[in-house]
Amino acid sequence: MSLLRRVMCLRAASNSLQFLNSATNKNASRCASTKDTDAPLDPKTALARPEELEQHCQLSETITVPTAVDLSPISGVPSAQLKQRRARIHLPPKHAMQSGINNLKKWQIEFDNRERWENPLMGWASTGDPLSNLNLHFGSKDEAITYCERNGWRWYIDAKEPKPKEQKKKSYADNFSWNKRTRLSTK
Amino acid sequence: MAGREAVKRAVQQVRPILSVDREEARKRALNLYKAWYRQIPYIVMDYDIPMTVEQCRSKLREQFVKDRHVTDIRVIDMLVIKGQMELKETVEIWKQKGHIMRYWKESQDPKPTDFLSKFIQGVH
Amino acid sequence: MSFTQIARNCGRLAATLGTKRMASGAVIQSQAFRMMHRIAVPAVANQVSQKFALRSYSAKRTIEDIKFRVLKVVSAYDKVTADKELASSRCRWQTQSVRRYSAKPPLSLKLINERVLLVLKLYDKIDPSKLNVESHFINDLGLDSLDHVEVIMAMEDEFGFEIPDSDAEKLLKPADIIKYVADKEDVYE
Amino acid sequence: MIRAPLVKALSALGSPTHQIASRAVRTSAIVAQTPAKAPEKIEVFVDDIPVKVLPGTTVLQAAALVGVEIPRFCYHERLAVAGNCRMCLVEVEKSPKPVAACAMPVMKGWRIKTNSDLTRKAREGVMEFLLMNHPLDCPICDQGGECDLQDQAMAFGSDRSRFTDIHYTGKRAVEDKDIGPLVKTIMTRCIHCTRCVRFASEIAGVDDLGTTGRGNDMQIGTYVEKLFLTELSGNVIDLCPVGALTNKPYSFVARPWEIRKVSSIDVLDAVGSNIVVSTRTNEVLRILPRENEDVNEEWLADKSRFACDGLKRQRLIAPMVRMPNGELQAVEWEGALIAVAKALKKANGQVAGVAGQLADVEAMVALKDLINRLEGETVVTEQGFIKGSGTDVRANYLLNSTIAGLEEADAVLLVGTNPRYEAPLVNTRLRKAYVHNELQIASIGPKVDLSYEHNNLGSDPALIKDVCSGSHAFSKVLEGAKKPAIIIGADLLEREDGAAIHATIVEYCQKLKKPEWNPFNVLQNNAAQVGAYDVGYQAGADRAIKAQPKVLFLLNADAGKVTREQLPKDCFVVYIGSHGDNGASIADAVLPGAAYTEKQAIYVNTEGRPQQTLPGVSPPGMAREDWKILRAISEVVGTPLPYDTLDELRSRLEDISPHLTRLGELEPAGFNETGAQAAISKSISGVAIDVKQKELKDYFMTDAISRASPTMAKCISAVNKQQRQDEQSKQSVAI
Repeated sequence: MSLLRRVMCLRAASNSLQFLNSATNKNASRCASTKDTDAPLDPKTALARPEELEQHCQLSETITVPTAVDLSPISGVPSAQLKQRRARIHLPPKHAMQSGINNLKKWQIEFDNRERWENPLMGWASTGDPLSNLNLHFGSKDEAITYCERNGWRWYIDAKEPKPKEQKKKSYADNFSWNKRTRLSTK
Repeated sequence: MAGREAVKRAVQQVRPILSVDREEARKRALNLYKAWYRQIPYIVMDYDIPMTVEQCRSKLREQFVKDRHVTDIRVIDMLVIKGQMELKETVEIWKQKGHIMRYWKESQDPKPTDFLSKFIQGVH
Repeated sequence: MSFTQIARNCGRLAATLGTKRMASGAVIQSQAFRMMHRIAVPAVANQVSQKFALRSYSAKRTIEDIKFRVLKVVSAYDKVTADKELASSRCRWQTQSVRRYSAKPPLSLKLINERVLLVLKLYDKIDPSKLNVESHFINDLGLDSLDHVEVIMAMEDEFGFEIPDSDAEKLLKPADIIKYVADKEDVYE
Repeated sequence: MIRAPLVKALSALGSPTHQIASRAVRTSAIVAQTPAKAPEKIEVFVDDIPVKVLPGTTVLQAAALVGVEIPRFCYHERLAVAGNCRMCLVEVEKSPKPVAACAMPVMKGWRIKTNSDLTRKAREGVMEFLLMNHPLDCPICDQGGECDLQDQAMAFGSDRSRFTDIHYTGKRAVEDKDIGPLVKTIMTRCIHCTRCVRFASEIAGVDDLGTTGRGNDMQIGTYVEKLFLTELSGNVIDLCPVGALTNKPYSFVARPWEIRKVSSIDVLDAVGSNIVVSTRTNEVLRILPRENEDVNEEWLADKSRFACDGLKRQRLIAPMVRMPNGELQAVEWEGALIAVAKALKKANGQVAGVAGQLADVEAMVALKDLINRLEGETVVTEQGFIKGSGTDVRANYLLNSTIAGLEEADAVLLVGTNPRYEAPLVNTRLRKAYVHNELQIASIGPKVDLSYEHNNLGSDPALIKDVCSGSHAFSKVLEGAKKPAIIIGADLLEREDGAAIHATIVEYCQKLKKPEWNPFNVLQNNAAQVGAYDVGYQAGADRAIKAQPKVLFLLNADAGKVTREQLPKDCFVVYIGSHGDNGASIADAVLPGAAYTEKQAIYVNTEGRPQQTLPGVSPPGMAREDWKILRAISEVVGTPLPYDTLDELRSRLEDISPHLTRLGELEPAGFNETGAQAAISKSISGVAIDVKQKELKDYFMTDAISRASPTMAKCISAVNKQQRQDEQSKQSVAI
């Protein structure tokens, strides 16, 4: 019985081989393994009936789809939110109290702040806004924009591209230079 | 060259989820609609909800028409998969009456849409 | 053939049997029991079983005796004679308006046509004035694909058999439906 | 050694010849320093990554170019290099000992190792010494969670302490200093990085903080019992890398991981400095500066930082209507809107609007649209400006040399303004130019301490005419300067002869104009002014009073310029604003609006840069955004405004003037169209020029929010107490 299966598997392999050299990109990529008999049986295709095999072949190939994708029906965000609100794409500002700058490189997406109130029982913050804790990080501004476009969010950019800061001339010698008006010693 | 570039960028090669082209996706959607349509009388009976079969059918149609504009094959597949999951939960009676009744949102008072009432209630 | 009528038949039958033979009460019991079990089964089945009930049972039987009875039962039961006998008794049942479900009502092209158009007229989204056999569901009657699926489901309910989706897509006009049903039910004239 | 006193001596003598001579000496010193042509770059290897830098770049800057961030405590890019914390020691090949990266300029061919064993050993050693004398205060220290010492100890310190209590003397302890109601000092935690000392002397220009004692007895403080009182004192809180200097009103309020941070804009002065509002469950806890190179660099004025607890007091939370018996009664929104609508219907056209200091551009546009729909015309700002069509040309009321531009000015004339208290962050720019750019500053007006040397020409208005005619000594300086600037105070232009002063200075500035440099500047002192002029508001509340309207809208107008007596008896005053202050007290209908931390609104700062505040919290009680109130009134009156959402209102703003919606970008106002005003009398009256804010105690309370802030009240009482102590000490010295 397994011999029969194997034959069919080979036959499927051979006919998709035919496709391979045909120019159409529909079945261009191959789905069954090309190596002959001694290759280990792929459980998925070994027992599959021909039409299942056909389905499996098609699923492993690619289909052409427009790049602009709108995921709003399945993204789970309530549609009422999408119409009024606007996503803010920005770079986090440097924290004034610290000198570290490592967390400032990622672009972030946030929505406008909505009302929060104190939960009377425990004093925790409760809010009616499902997107209140949403904070997504992206490597670049364009990735953030495509993410918003895909999810059907209206967005605006709120930060300039981070240009390298021009270096100020810092020198210890300036503390003792002649023409500085700050040489008045701190008495 | 720019034209071909623009066309190439406008289209992308992606792995399909279930169906390979629009026809197949359409078939799956209609199949799902048929499955729900057939299940509705039993839903009304099993969950004993205060809705007639006609109301359920119109709600079913409303849910399907809501996403009528979707054209992306993979999004249609995802919607069909989600619909199938809902159907399974309904058929297996993993849901309670409340879940079924939530489709009608009877207990939520509708949010105002005109400016003045939104202003007075302080709603966004 | 509502339940009440079946119940009344069994009642009458039990009364006639009761007087004759108490000894084989167990048999009648099992008979009655079988009867009760078959209550949901349409009337034609209990009509045949009534004949069995009248036969007498001797203490010991010979092979020939058994062979004779079996052949008798088989001959009584072969299809051709059963149909003829059924047809002959048909007119008698008509008056009792008892239908037997085991076979579908006879169909003819004209009947299918009527029933299809009747179902389509009953469908609220179709305006009857524009409906005719050749009107296209989507283009002429302005139905959308969901309505079309509902129409096909109505046809399935009407004719009692499942129309697979692959075929359902092609039935875009009442004429197609009629042809499809006809092919399915092998009705040609 | 001789040259320094020579320069000081020459400039001290008043006569012009000495002035010019001292300038000559100074300029030659500068020229010798900066080489003529651009020098070729030096190649340096940081962790074996080659990078080309200008000569004079420090090791730390070179590493930053490569993307390596060397840890540091005392180094700060906007302060002078101290180099005393030694945390930035890095190994350089073939050098016997590690090099302080922040101070050491790179040499050709150096191979800098920022992650070698020697570097790590050095950092561990420095951390150990710092932590040895650092108290275990983290659980009770406010800086916990945002403390550089904590983070760098985790990253670079060793995992065990070798500190043992010799003779049980325990860790060093230092008694705390009281330097005022704003900054809480726990000097035991100090690691002597001297950032606060350098900030006070270089940026704030107040030499109050210093170090006393040597070695283990070193202490930062004012040495004498003195409060550290300046308008920029709050910035030392941010600068301090440890919890030695912390925010006193914010002490023990929240931990950094509890608060949500929202980027917004400050509206308590005209600079529009970028801020971060820290909030927790609908309450504003503190305000921190946000770095913006063109506006407030990294600093924030004290009023903007500490006045946020005024947002919790005296707030209007319910609409109120004045009952016949004269007492304001809280009502529902419908009742209030109907009352206003009735009054508007009765007014048939005699409607006026006054926009105050904190009004945002959206609300002002909505108010103007509403009033124009009701056939009203007078829409004015509370603050006056020169008579005539002064506000038609944008260059007439802007700081045209831009805030960042003032840093490069080399001669400035201040006319009737005290930038130190009206716009502290413009003053830091002038001080920066004074220190690095040899800026010469003269002022016409009262004698005021500006934290840098400037010669006060006097407060006689005739001086303006002398300088502008070129006959005054300082005119020579102005005409000789590469980037001269004349800054006029907005209050000065409210005088009757404001137009004359404005015209003479504008005309003089035409002469001083350089291709890329516009010397004419007006320094506004509130956030709404430039925005109001941009959308077409007239100036001066007296116009509204002259119009004798039946209905008067006060939009955040709390300066008290409009009083009940001046208005007609049957006038119905509607106040829209966030605080119960002067405006609300005279109003017939009070409609609670939102403060700047509760709405998404556009404010245009004094240099003409539109910026947007973002809501951190929601308006309290039944308060709503101001423009929504006006939109609701318009609907109840029957002429609904065409916009329902903020986006539609913003597109309306775009129609009025496109620069308003290009947030953050500065739209330079063309200068040449100012031209001569039509036949304005050039006669300047003899009234002496005066400035409203002369001392620190005038700085703290200038608008509704800061007047309601308990911290500002504490500041004023602290300043008064300090003044009394100074007088007593002077008298005791005199006796």
